[in-house]
Amino acid sequence: MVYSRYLLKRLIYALMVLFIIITFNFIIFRLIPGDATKMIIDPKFTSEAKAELKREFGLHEPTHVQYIKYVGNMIKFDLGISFSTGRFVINELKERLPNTMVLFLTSFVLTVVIGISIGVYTASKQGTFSDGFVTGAGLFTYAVPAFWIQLLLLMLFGYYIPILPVHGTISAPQPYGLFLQILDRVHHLILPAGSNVIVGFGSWALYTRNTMLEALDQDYIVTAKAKGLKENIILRHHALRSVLPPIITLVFGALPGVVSGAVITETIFSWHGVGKYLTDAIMMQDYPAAQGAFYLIALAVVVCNFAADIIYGFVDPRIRIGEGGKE
Amino acid sequence: MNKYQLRVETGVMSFWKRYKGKPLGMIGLIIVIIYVFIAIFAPFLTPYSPKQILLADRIAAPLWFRYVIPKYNNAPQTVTIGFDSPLYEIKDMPVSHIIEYNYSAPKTFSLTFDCWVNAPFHSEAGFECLIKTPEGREYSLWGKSYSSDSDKQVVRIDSRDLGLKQRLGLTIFEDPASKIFSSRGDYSLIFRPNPGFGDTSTRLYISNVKLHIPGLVHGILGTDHMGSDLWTQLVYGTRISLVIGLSAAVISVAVGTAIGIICGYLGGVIDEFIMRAVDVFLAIPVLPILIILGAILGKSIWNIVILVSAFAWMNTARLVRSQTLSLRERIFIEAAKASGGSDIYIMSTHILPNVLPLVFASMVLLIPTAILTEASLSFLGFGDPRVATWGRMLHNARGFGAFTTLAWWWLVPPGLAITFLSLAFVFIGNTINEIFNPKYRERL
Amino acid sequence: MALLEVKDLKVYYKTLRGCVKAVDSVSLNIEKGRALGIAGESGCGKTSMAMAILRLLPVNGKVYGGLVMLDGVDILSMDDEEFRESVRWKRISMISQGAMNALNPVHTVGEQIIEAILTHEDVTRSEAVRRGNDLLEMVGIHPGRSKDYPHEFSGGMKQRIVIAMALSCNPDIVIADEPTTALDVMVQSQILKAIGDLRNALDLSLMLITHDLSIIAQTCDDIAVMYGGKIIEYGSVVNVYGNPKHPYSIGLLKSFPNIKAEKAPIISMPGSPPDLLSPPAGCKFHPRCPLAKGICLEKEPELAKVHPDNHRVACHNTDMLKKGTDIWNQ
Amino acid sequence: MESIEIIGGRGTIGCKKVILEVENLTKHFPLRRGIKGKLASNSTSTVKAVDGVSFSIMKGEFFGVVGESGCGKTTMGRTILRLLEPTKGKIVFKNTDLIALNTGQLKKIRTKMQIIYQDPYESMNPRLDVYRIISEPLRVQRIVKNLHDAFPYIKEVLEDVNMVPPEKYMTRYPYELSGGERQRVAIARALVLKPDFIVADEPVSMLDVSTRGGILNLMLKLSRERGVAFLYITHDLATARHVCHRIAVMYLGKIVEKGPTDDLVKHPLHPYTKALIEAVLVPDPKKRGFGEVLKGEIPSPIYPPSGCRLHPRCPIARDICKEVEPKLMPVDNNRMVACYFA
Amino acid sequence: MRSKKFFLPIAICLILAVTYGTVTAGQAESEPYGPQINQIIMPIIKDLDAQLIAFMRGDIDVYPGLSRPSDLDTVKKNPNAEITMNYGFHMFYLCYNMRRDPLEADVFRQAVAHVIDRDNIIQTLFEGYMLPLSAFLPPSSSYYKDDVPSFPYDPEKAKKLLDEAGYTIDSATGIRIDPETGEPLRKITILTPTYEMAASSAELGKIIAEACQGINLPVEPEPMDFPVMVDKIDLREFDMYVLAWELNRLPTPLYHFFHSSEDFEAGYNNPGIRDPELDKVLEELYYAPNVEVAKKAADKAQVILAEKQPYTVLYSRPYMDVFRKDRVTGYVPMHGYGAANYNNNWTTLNIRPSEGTGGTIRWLLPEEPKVLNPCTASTAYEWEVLGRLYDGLMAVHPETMEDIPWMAKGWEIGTWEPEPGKTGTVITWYLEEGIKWQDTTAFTSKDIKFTIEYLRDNKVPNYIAMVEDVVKVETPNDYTAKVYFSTESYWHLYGADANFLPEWIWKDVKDYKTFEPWLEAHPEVPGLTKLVGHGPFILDQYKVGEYVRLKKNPIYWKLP
Repeated sequence: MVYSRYLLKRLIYALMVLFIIITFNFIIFRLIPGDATKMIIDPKFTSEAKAELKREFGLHEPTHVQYIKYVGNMIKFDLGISFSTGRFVINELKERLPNTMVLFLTSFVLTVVIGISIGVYTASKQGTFSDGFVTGAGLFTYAVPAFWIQLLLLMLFGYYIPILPVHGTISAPQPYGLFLQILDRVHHLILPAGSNVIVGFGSWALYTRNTMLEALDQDYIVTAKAKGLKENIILRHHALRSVLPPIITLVFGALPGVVSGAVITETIFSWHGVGKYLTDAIMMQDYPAAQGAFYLIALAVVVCNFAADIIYGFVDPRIRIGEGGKE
Repeated sequence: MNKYQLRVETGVMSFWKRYKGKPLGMIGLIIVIIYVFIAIFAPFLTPYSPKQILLADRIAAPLWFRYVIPKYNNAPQTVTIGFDSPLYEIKDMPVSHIIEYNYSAPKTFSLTFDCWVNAPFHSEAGFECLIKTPEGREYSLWGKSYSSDSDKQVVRIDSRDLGLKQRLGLTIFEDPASKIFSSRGDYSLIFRPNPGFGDTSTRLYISNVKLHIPGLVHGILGTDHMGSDLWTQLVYGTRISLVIGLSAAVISVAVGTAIGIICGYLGGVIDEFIMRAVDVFLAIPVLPILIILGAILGKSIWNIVILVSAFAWMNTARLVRSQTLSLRERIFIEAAKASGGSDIYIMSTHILPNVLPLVFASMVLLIPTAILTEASLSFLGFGDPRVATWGRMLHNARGFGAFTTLAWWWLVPPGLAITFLSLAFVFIGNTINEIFNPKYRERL
Repeated sequence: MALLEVKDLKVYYKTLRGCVKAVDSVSLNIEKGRALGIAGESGCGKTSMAMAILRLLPVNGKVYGGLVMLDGVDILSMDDEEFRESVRWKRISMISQGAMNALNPVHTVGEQIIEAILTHEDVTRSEAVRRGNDLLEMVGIHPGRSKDYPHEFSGGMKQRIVIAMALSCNPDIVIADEPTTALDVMVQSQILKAIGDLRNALDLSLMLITHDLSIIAQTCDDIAVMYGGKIIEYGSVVNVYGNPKHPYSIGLLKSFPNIKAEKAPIISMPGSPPDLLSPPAGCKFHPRCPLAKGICLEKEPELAKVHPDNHRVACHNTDMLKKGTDIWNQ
Repeated sequence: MESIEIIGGRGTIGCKKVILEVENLTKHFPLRRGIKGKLASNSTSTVKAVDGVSFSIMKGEFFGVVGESGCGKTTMGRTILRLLEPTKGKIVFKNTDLIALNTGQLKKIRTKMQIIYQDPYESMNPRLDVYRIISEPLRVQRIVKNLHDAFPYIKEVLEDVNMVPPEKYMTRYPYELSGGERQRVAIARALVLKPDFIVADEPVSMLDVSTRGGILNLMLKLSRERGVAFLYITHDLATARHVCHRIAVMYLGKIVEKGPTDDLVKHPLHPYTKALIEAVLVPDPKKRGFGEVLKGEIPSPIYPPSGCRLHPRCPIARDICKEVEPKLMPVDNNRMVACYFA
Repeated sequence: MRSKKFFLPIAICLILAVTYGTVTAGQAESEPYGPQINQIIMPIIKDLDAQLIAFMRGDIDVYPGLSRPSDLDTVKKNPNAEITMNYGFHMFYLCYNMRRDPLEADVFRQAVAHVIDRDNIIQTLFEGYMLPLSAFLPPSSSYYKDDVPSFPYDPEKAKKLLDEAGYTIDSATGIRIDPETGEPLRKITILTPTYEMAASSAELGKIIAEACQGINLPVEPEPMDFPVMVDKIDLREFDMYVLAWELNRLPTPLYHFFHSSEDFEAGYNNPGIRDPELDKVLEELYYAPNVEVAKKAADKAQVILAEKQPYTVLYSRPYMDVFRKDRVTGYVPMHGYGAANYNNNWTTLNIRPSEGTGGTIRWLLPEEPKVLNPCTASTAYEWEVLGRLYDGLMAVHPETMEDIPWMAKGWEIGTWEPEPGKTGTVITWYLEEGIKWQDTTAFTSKDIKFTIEYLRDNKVPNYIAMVEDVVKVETPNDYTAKVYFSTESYWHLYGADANFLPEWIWKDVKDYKTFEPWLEAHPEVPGLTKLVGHGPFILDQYKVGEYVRLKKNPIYWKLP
């Protein structure tokens, strides 16, 4: 089947990217001037202790052996041991991943859904106000530093009008009862996720509106209109449906950028997630930790991109059936 | 309307003619010119240097708050009073000086003077330094006895000094400055010899008397946590942002264009390879990788420029490549080939000029991206620590108490500066796109 | 009464550079079961007219006057919703220019036919599917392929599908706008033949818009030749082809080599079609017309009857044109 | 090569000079399949755009190649000019084997052979004015040193294509010209190097009907007056018949029939030619009726049918057609056809 | 008394603060019975602003280690805030690389010492809340000697010193001339952390450099990333640097910092001082058989050091711990550790709600504890949690700073002959009876033996320096443990008081480094993890990144 061949191709490609990222990860952390283990070597360690430590981190072997082992470890998700805590990086990441996922998914899904909805809506209601609104929102996303807006919102709702929590994912201690716990989480999510939505939805709205308007110029839309289809069916069934593939590509293409945003968001709102872990690790020069976090982030992006390819295939019959539209 | 009837004019003049008609483009241009002006004339726009500290109290509010916000109506500006005469010779009468203080209470003050005595051996020469409030309360700030001649001594009295607090009978968390300067009016600074200052030959000399009261309001934008002028930082930050934005955009667009044209035109394995590389680069989350590389390669401005460019060329390359691909299929390219034009001739004469408008627009649109990236890095604390940038201002604001002091005036200006500059470039870029590439609509 | 009557239709476009009078007082009739060909070069306003009838003009285009009567009802003044429900596709359907683009690439062709039926008729889905399949079969496409996507069909087949779609609600009139432009001669023949057959079978009225006089000659009963937003000659194909009265029609006919006749020189008319932003005064054809005289530069000629059989021509020089005069001899 | 064109039965049609001789010209495009595909490439997945085509063109002759889109005629035109590299075959132009030429030599010989494109809007760089467009070949070929020196050439050639006064047009940009004018500029550009041979690839199909005649007539005039040979590529048999001396009909990368125009049009031998002629509509309501056209559409050139490529559509096909490909065989002195039953 | 890693460069444990006794807190309640509360919730808030706002909003009751003096202004606005300030074992210093020219000259270092205006620095950078220092041990230490030779701020004196030593000013460059080479002095740099890492240290470096420039010394600050800086210090690639030590109440660091045997790459003797006289005094200190000898040696050492100035000691940072006095009471200010440090058992046991008993206290944890494994935990934040789960054999008196009996009701320090002719120390512990691990297993001398041998045999880095001299541990009965050291030193007393590990859990642990006891459920007792201590609190819940919840140990041996 064409689709499966397409998928196989994208899978091979995804693996290739992953492999490159692993290699890259390996290389850059060997570029560090000096000895990477310096940070954990306490001066009172004896030279045997130091050698032991190097052995522990596999740094005593020749580079190519290290590399092969490294690739193997990455595949096995053996991300090594953190310099600063001595714990397995993967365990530390596991503790943080759910938080990141919650924040990331909530804000991303909300951003995209709200953005696209507004885009579709304004495309159907062409006029000065909707034009201005969407263009303004798009410019806002593009030109305003997201972290600044987040700081302002934090200051406003955390400090001036302290109605929202300024840090963390849950209250300490967590309330009892599932419902209250969910409510508590939502309360903590409002600022970080909400601010992400505020700064992010505009570009989606603008892009959706633009592509929708372009799609509405297409002959098949004219045909659909001539067919006497209802306005909103044309909008959703024909226009939106046909601009979905590029939007989906874009949605997933935006992931790396969103991940970057997540790093900042987590820092600003002291969100106990992978992004914050990464920045902390780099600050502390905890290389295995930084490497692991980066690997996880890159892996997430690669996986999401692959997911995008799968979904893309579903929404664009040209891919699913053949005549590869993406080549 | 036939797509071919699209008027494509060449020449700077005709471009300018059409550009002039676009209000947003002109607004953008004017804003950029203002920024450039600020960047160039930074030293003339502010009397301070961005690294100068203790210009006022920490996190002082802008001066104009005095006229706008009632709370700051009487907030003190930095007051430094040096006394007229360089040297006082005091025999047995106190010397006093009137200080007019018409502000609300400051947080701190300091007083410095040099003093020395000429006193016979075993005398009990001594004096104290005090401040008398308009109400007549006296606060003794310093006192010392001499039993013989002394060398010149620099005395520095600071309201934050724990010893002073003790001397004034305050707890360590109480604040002498606000206690002493709690009312408005004429204060007196008194140097009072001990009763029985000694015999007639005893002389107390005091010079270089300087009272310094750091202001709670200062300058156009107030001060940061180190008492450094925020307006100055903002002005000098303009330089860095423009330099980073422009150079990163130019580098990455140049690289992207070259790669795009070569890939698009030559195609084949090189194209395949580079485009895969582009895909890989695009799949890498930029900020984390910049943080990592920045931490490894060092945090200089130029490293940041290079790193930002290293992760910003891909979109241009893709864009130019796809444009080149379609140009390559355009018949006029083949026509040039049919006339005997070489590849290099065609790339440089036919393809490059045709992608330039696109490239130019995307370069302008890349500038804000570069500025924002640098700001993000600096904000996270991964910027060049030696230069004042807007991102760093925000970093400091966040790290050093803008929130808890609710110092919004510290937080708002750098963000606005970034926003306006980015917007200006977006306006310009969009206008260029509108003129040159009306068909081309990128997601902003 | 004519099935479709267009009276003094004016369609103007507002552009940045000014107002384009794309259709300027055009009147025509289509009787039940007859086919009218609209001929003209690009930019003569023929497509705008069709779009105006279907009320599908782009945002910047607007009808500035005139009537479009369908069975005596003015469909231009109809409420949008009513027009959509009762006229579009149900009464007037369309075969649009470039069939490749008339089909939405993300839906199956069957779906696209069915949705038209379901919108306008109160039938069950399975009934609609059945009818869709019938239609496909009618245009020569195996019904089993209704689940395929447009890109899986060749150009000719897509055009057939578009035709099937146009017929899905049993319309009274089909407007076919350059239905074969992008197709090869062989396929063009096939498609035109199919249209012709269907028209006979279903007693359809057809408005066929094309620049190719051969197509009209082969498929239509009447012809209206448009130039610069106006009809300059109107009549039955036999009359017009046999005895063209307008210099432009004559030239146009002579620009088409006839492979099945003796070799005749191909003529070319000097100049190019008018820029409708600033059309020439008087007769719009006068700058290119070999017969142009004073009055042509000033007064726009009326579309006047020159033959009892409703053959009309808009030219000041009709009388100068005797049959066989070779005005385009170069 | 001062030769006499020998056709089919080795008879002569005259003592004209052969300017171009194409022999067994083949152009296959590999399918784009990415790096991996290239590594594992097998020969079957190629687009056989041109598959063994032979003909020759005389000095001053108007040679037509007719076929539906996808038959390979455009590719052939470009391959002859070596704008595309032929897969195999021989192209002899004015005694020179084009295939053997290196880049420099090729560049030189390009002065003698030019091309006119279908789309006058596309064939000119929109950022250049007429003067620059026409002067480009002169500059590329170093016939003139700078733009200024090109003036007399351009003036002359614009006059040649009836764009008078030339000065009025020189400073215009393509978008300021009408379709017909643009095509004239394109012809001027082709002519400025005074070539002996021009490939005209559907030069009028994009033009308004009313201006087509002018362009065709202009080309005819040039070929008559200057002895420029034209390879006229078209899908429109009607115009081909009007201008060409001889016509070759192509189907799926092969020439199926070849012969003097009138002969071929009046008495087509190959079923495909017949159908093609039948399919041409005539602008005459009195002669109505669509002739017997072939069923279906042209198959994909990636997987052409076995045997005679027409057999799945051919009304007279028999078993042999499915298996053995008919050769292009001479029928009489001037005509050749590739059909067993012609 | 648990002395963990015995001293940490300050930035590794980040900005933990500890204390001194000018106290305003509620009166010391030395009744050592507790705990008085049911649970401690420790919200983990890393962001300084968020910490402050959490306190101001009332989300936390105990706010230990206010780290920005500027936040005091805000805290003072809260009428319910009670601030305690205690100077601790913190010591900020400027270090000279005495291996390098011209820093090897005593007069050079003394001149630099003279230009540093400590008071000014403290006031401008620290709002006046630091303690200017000139001695080599922090003032909270009972070994602190304040009357050492000092080099007060006096630039004129500095100039004079240099002039006299031949460092004349080069007229062309305005830089002083090295008397040995006759050339102007080379550029000398002060390494500092970056502004991001420690703004005040960076600023301090700048101020010192400017002061040096004022006496024509070509000194410049060089801010750099902390790890790079540590690297350079380890490799001795520096001229000067500023950094802080977080010490403890023992004087032994003097030996490590300044004994010539510690002058190797990455050794603790960063200035590279090699002074035979000093070495001798330090050895006396390090191997002192008793407190008296130690005290004398420490005094001598501090005098010598003050003269030699391998460091210029600048100031000591106080611990400002803030409590909500309307919510909690019973906290005990303490020398050296402040009122809220985990080392302060008295607060841990006595702190209670203002009204009634029991209840919950919310206690800020300013960093992630990350590793709750007593063998590998290294940061103070980890010990903020762990310290409350474990208990010591000895305790420190909150006022006198003396060792007092705790889980050990008494001890003896004796000597033995590990081999003929050598003297070693023997510490004999006499344990209280009836102490139980939190899982109700009895705490016996076996646990002591196991722990000490476990730490020694596994070379656990955090403890190895303390236990490497242990030859054997004898347990004559369940409540007596004799620890034999191969060397003689009074300080072994502290070495033998480690954090004891329950033998039955730890004996099966293969790799102590990867063991995560707080994540594994206790096999027998529900609600308990394998992190079993004998301290007043039990680890109840650790929500990574959010909070730690400790609950009262119902079988704590000191329950009221």
